[in-house]
Amino acid sequence: MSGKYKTPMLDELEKGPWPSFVTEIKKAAKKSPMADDELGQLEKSYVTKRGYWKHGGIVGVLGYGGGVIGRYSSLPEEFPGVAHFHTIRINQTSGFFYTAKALREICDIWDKYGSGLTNLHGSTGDLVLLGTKTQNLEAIFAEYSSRGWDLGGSGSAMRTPSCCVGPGRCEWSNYDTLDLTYNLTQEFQDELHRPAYPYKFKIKASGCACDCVASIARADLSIIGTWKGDIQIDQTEVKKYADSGMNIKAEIIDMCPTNCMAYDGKTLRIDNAECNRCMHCIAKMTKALRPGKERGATILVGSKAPIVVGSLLSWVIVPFIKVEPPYTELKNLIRKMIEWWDDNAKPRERIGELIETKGMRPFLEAIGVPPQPQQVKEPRKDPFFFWSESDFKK
Amino acid sequence: MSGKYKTPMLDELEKGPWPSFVTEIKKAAKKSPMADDELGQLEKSYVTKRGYWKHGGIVGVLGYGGGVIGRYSSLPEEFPGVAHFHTIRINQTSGFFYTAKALREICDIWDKYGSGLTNLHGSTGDLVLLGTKTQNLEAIFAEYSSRGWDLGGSGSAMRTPSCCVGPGRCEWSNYDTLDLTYNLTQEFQDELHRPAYPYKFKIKASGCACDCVASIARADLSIIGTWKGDIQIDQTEVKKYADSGMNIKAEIIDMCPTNCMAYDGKTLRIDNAECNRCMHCIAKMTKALRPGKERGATILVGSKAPIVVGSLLSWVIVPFIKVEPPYTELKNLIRKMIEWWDDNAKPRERIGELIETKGMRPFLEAIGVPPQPQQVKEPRKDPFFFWSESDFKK
Amino acid sequence: MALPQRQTDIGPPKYDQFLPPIIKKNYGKWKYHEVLTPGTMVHVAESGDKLYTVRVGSPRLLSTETIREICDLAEKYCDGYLRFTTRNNVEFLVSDKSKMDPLLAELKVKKYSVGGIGPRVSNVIHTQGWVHCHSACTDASGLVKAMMDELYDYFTTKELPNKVRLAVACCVNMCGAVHCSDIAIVAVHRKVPTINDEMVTKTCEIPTTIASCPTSAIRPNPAKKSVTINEEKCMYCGNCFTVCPPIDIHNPEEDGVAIVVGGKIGSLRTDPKFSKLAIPFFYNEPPRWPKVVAAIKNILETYAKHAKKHERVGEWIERIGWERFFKLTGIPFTFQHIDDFTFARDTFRTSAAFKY
Amino acid sequence: MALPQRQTDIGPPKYDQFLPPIIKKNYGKWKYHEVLTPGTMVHVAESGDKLYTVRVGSPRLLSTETIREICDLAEKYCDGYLRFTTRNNVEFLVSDKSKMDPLLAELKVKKYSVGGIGPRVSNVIHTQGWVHCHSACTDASGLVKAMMDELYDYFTTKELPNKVRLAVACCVNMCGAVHCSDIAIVAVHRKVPTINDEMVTKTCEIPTTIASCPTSAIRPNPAKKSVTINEEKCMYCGNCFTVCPPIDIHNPEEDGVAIVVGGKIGSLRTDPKFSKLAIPFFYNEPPRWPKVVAAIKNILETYAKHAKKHERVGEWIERIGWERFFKLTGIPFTFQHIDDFTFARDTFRTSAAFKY
Ligand code: SRM
Ligand code: SRM
Ligand code: SRM
Ligand code: SRM
Ligand code: SF4
Ligand code: SF4
Ligand code: SF4
Ligand code: SF4
Ligand code: SF4
Ligand code: SF4
Ligand code: SF4
Ligand code: SF4
Repeated sequence: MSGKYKTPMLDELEKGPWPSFVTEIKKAAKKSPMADDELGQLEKSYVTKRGYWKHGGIVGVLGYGGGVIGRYSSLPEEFPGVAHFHTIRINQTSGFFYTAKALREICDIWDKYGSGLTNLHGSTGDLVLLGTKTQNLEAIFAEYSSRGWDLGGSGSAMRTPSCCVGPGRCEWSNYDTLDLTYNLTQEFQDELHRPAYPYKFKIKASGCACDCVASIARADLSIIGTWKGDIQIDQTEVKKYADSGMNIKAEIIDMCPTNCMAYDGKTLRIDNAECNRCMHCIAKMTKALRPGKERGATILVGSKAPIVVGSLLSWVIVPFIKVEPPYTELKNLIRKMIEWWDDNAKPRERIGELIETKGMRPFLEAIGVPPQPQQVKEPRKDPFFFWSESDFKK
Repeated sequence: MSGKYKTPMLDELEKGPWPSFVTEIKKAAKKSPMADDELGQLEKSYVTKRGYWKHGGIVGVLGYGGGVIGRYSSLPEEFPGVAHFHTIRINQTSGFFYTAKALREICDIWDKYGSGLTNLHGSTGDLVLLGTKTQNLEAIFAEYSSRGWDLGGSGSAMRTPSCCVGPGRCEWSNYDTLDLTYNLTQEFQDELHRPAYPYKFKIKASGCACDCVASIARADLSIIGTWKGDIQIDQTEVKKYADSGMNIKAEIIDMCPTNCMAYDGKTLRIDNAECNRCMHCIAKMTKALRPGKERGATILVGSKAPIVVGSLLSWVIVPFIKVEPPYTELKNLIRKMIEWWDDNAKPRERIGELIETKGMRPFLEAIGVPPQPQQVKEPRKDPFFFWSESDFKK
Repeated sequence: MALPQRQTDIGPPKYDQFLPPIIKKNYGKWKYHEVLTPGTMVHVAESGDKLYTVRVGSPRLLSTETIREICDLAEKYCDGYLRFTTRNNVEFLVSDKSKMDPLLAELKVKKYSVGGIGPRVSNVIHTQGWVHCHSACTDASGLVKAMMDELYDYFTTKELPNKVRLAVACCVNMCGAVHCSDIAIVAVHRKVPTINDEMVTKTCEIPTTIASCPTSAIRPNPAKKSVTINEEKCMYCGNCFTVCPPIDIHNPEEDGVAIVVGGKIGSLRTDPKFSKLAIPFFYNEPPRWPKVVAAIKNILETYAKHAKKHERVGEWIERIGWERFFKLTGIPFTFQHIDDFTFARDTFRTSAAFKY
Repeated sequence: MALPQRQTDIGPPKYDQFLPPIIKKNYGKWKYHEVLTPGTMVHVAESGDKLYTVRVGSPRLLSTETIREICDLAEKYCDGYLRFTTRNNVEFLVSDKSKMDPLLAELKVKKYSVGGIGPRVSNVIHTQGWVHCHSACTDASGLVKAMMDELYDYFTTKELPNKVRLAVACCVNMCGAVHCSDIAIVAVHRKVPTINDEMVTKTCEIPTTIASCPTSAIRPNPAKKSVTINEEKCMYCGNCFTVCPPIDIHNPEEDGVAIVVGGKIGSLRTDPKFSKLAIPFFYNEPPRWPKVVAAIKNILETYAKHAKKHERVGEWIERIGWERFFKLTGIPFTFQHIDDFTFARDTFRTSAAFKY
């Protein structure tokens, strides 16, 4: 069943210490002719330096509009096992926590219907099952959903929200990233499964400014934990860092972006009013420093990849918001954002692009957030600005 | 002759210690009914909060296309003295040096034909004569030109080049700003007087990075002096600064943008390879530090006011060029720049705007300057870049 | 009276004939300078020669009578040699040290404003305003006079962390260097232009007029052989007015001025910077614009109080952050502050780190 | 065999059922952590409880067989609890300290790559490439494997000034976070797409296709009921291909990869940054892209040699200046480095201060 192909090119990629994806495909190929043909086609790509996949057609499961990426080989005669080779996106768990039992179950079903190849995980966060045939889709869905697993998003829809490990294992999480992400995923089930938006909409949640889920770079809505109030200092631990050889001046004081720290060799002081909560000092002196006590998050909007007028990073919209169950305020805010976007965007226009086109003001007005200096790096440079009738009434 | 108008509003502006332009107009009004009507019309503007000038018509002197700004009152019956109120732009001297004799001569002629009001100087640099009638223009030109004074630029033409005081009185001038400016003004006489460009073109020359003529912000071509080689240090003078109470660490070392300076309380050291020649240390310790010995200039292109897509600052094109009489290399370079602009620009498109539209590459190729990292703050962020056939040949 | 024979394309007289002998001798050979008082400095040449400069404030708009007065002084104390600065001040070039005190004494008697050298306010760059320009929506000279009266001590005596460059632009054409000034005023419109259709038909080229609008707010109005303006899109730049005067952008009731801050020109320490919007609007209140003047003084003094030595206004603001600038000055932040034009993308904050 | 009853809109299983008891107990109550070795760390709770983590590199593309192997290990040492990281590594969550050494020993025997924690290289974010995507113009997995073999020590042992985040994007859609990575590869086209007119007519919506082009390079070709592309304007973004596949952007001979550097995500010390172009092009050289790998190693090691402790790649470059980056790395500067698109205006240098 396996080993149909000689793969001298790919074999080169089994050498060396880093785990080899080629070995993985070969492992799967032992059981699955689909995986074996994937191997063969990939070897051909390595020789000719081009891919052999056709544009995805629309395939899916009944009642859903997304969650499956249709994929067909352009060489179906040569590689019949990948004539269809669709991927299934399954919602990962919040924080990518699993038990061996759960993962085994996932594998069992997948071996039954698919290539035996997976991505743990996809870039958006989904658990990606790589390569199956159209006729298997309904069965796969029935098997997974009956065991509590649902499909992720694709197309012009809400995409699977994703988060950092947060309170599960991190001392800096300013809100419950796992719970919020679970809640939002549940909240937007319909929008996730039935594409009805102008384009994709992604949510990512990080517990602090380290942003371990890269939300600021690749989520239409980035939720980044932060605090109010003074950074908590344990001076004894500060001393221990100094004793253990840390150059507190060079590594901490001089690297503080706001220059709001001072250290006289004994006591570390922070002018908290000037701190911008960048996390540097806390991250590098984790035993000595902890975030302030009033916890919440900053809401940022708009990041995306460069197609087609350059990448965007997310923009600060709400400097500080409390993030506590049942997350009503945040959910309402998100719904208002999406509504405005949905009402105004052209097809394939992300929310960040729309804000750029329309201007920040209509967006802020639509979602009921006032203008604040925290939303900008600096005020405008040119003297060309709009006035509304409402600005004249006073 | 004067005092036709009551000017209660403007009279308010004769109070206070700063010299009053109202007093100046009144002084002129004593001799000139034109100036008096200017005063009357201006008082009216102060009452009604609007100007009363019409769009300039085209007026000028024979054989020239510029140098005079036509100006007509929109209330010629009410203020007949300013029915015509054109300004004459006269080329200032390099560095704005004058003798009393020369200035008196200028005044005498102006009293004869104009309002007796001037601007010393216009924002581009010209000596501006404020307010005369169409029928006087030829006479004015004959009088001035016969005494060695020529008109400045206006319209879509080369504008009067301007420069800082430079070697005339400044210890930091890296080339002869006065002589270069004089030379360039002579070189471009035809282009200055007969508008044939797509739009205005301004040249400003500063002797160092202090940029005392603001060239980087308001000249299509900014010539800013700089050097190669080590900053010259006089350690005795360094010590004197320290002794006289200068906090060398706070004021100099810590403010050096490249962090390339060190001071141990005795000796000041500069890692010249890392110095970006910003001028801070030299400017603040003028007795102790002097520019390096190989002198020249950086050529920057493109600055302008915000109309209509935002202001531009000039961009580095040639990081270092020698600037020595007869300035052949520089003149050729400028001619090539203007030629490319002239060939490619739409009407009312400044050279900076054209570079933005066409991209930096065609401009650099046209003027024969290679790409260099000094031309950018940072390389491009997006992955969308052009390739020419010539890039493939290798 | 016969006119003299005109000459063409002769350019300006060569500068060297206006240089005092001490400059000719030490041309390009200056060694250092020292600021002696806020209005005087000395430049010392390698030869040891010393050139004294006395700087005097000027309204820029000068009558020939005043120029002659200045010439008298120059002849009396400087062998007739003087110059103007790039910010329109007058500089007496004194070669003979013994003439300094008498010159200063006479300047004092004649109420000249001596100052502007070193870390302080110098003259205000400004342009025509209602005095001469059809485009003006405020008066530049009046604003300057009102400001400088109020900030007078910062010209003549008081020291600041560094130079503070002030400017006034009487319309968004910005003929001064407002766009890169420490603190500056720019006059702005706030209402869509009104259109005199008949005159548009007669005097304007319709396609050029339409093309002049940066936001594509202008559309043809074929019925009237004129144009119409989409109110939603117009941001009152006045470019249409420049190319087609019957599209009148002026509105005396709603025109006024904005204040911008934080620009700089020199490359010292930090790169040259554009000025950014601090206060989007004040009504024109001639003759002395008291609210504008008070606002500028507030910004200047907040800077003076908080900046480090040698920090320019923009450097200070960038160090503390714009959010802190608004807090310290008490200036409210409005929708107008948020860019929605060319630079919008770069000005939105893309970081979780900011001050409250 | 009858299928079980499908359910819809249930979302993912709730996370709490996958959390080990120690996490449930100390949820949100972690006090600090310590990195023990490059692949292990301990998180200490306020209660004093300790959770040990062992991180293992993964190719991300995993067979079910390997997943089952990992599950075996998790059951043996972690009561079955494990997680994946946002960079696709596997993390064994060990509650019982005594199980650490045996786990590490077995991982060693089984040739797992333990590492990636702390200031070093972690897993490379990448996406499908030739393995699965129609849009790919390189293979992501192969590049990652070749890179990580070469940089292996930086994952398992060697320390760097700070974390170095690597990524590979197999086309400009950039499904990873390439645009904000310390060092990343992005696959690029360099030739104008070829048009299969017949198929365009059949399968594409012409107006959408024309509108898809960001540079307006696409014009209608009414004769053929298709479109044409203006070669001068096309910058090979492939967006037309995405909306209309018969416009084929692929060109195996001239496709390849670029290297971008200096991006970051976190707000620590400096704002998040986009990556910028370091090397505009390498030909695809499967299976191991030796030139690309060497170039990345050069950049990484130049950084390691020159950066200060805690400085990210982008922070180091901004401190020394891009002109110095090009000098230190020996990378030639080309026309491609100069932006001529969206951000051009912001990237041109507007200062007289720069290094030679
Ligand atoms: C599977 C996945 C890559 C992976 O290997 O992990 C992926 C795969 C594709 N992406 Fe993506 N994107 C994936 C995460 C991303 C991300 C990262 C993220 O979500 O955090 C981005 C950047 C962030 C963003 O959204 O901008 C991303 C930006 C794009 C874009 C550019 C969108 C844009 O507005 O700039 C496209 C092009 C498009 O939508 O037409 C795209 C399109 C695609 C398509 C559907 C190809 C296409 O042109 O239609 C790819 C299908 C590949 C295949 O055959 O399997 N993919 N895509 C990721 C989704 C897995 C998952 O659900 O977990
Ligand atoms: C007289 C002067 C102001 C002054 O009081 O000093 C002036 C006055 C006018 N400028 Fe200016 N500009 C003057 C220096 C400038 C400068 C500063 C400079 O040259 O260093 C600038 C900014 C730099 C630049 O060139 O961008 C400047 C940018 C403009 C603009 C905007 C051009 C642009 O591309 O953004 C206009 C609008 C236009 O050209 O249509 C403009 C237009 C005008 C017009 C001709 C009005 C118009 O719309 O046609 C003004 C005539 C005023 C009058 O009635 O006397 N003026 N103008 C300055 C020339 C005097 C001289 O020759 O020395
Ligand atoms: C006379 C003048 C040149 C001229 O050709 O007319 C001049 C003359 C000097 N400048 Fe200047 N600058 C003159 C306009 C400028 C301008 C242009 C402008 O304001 O439009 C600038 C750029 C301002 C900016 O960056 O926004 C300028 C930025 C400087 C600086 C940089 C200050 C800084 O630290 O940012 C220095 C160095 C210093 O002050 O330490 C400087 C230093 C000097 C020195 C000390 C140079 C010297 O050794 O002779 C001169 C006397 C300083 C003084 O006035 O405090 N000069 N200087 C100009 C006087 C204008 C006035 O009447 O006030
Ligand atoms: C496990 C993981 C979160 C997750 O939910 O999976 C995680 C976990 C931790 N991160 Fe992270 N980060 C994780 C992805 C990220 C990302 C996202 C990414 O790389 O795509 C970032 C943003 C990177 C960037 O800025 O470009 C990230 C930027 C940080 C930083 C900031 C580093 C800096 O100084 O710039 C810290 C603080 C530090 O290292 O001192 C940090 C610190 C930490 C700590 C120490 C937090 C804690 O106390 O538990 C965790 C272990 C550190 C380590 O691995 O060295 N984590 N961390 C992710 C591990 C990925 C991996 O397998 O390597
Ligand atoms: S983003 Fe912050 S809270 Fe989340 S895992 Fe990273 S360091 Fe911890
Ligand atoms: S969090 Fe950042 S800004 Fe605040 S004190 Fe620490 S290093 Fe400074
Ligand atoms: S620009 Fe430099 S050389 Fe010219 S006057 Fe100013 S400080 Fe002197
Ligand atoms: S000129 Fe500027 S960069 Fe150079 S040593 Fe002096 S302060 Fe530093
Ligand atoms: S800024 Fe405007 S109003 Fe003032 S002189 Fe220039 S064009 Fe005229
Ligand atoms: S004022 Fe400016 S934005 Fe408004 S219509 Fe005229 S050109 Fe357009
Ligand atoms: S980056 Fe491009 S080639 Fe790679 S998975 Fe995404 S869309 Fe496909
Ligand atoms: S590749 Fe991009 S730039 Fe070229 S024609 Fe297609 S859409 Fe336009």
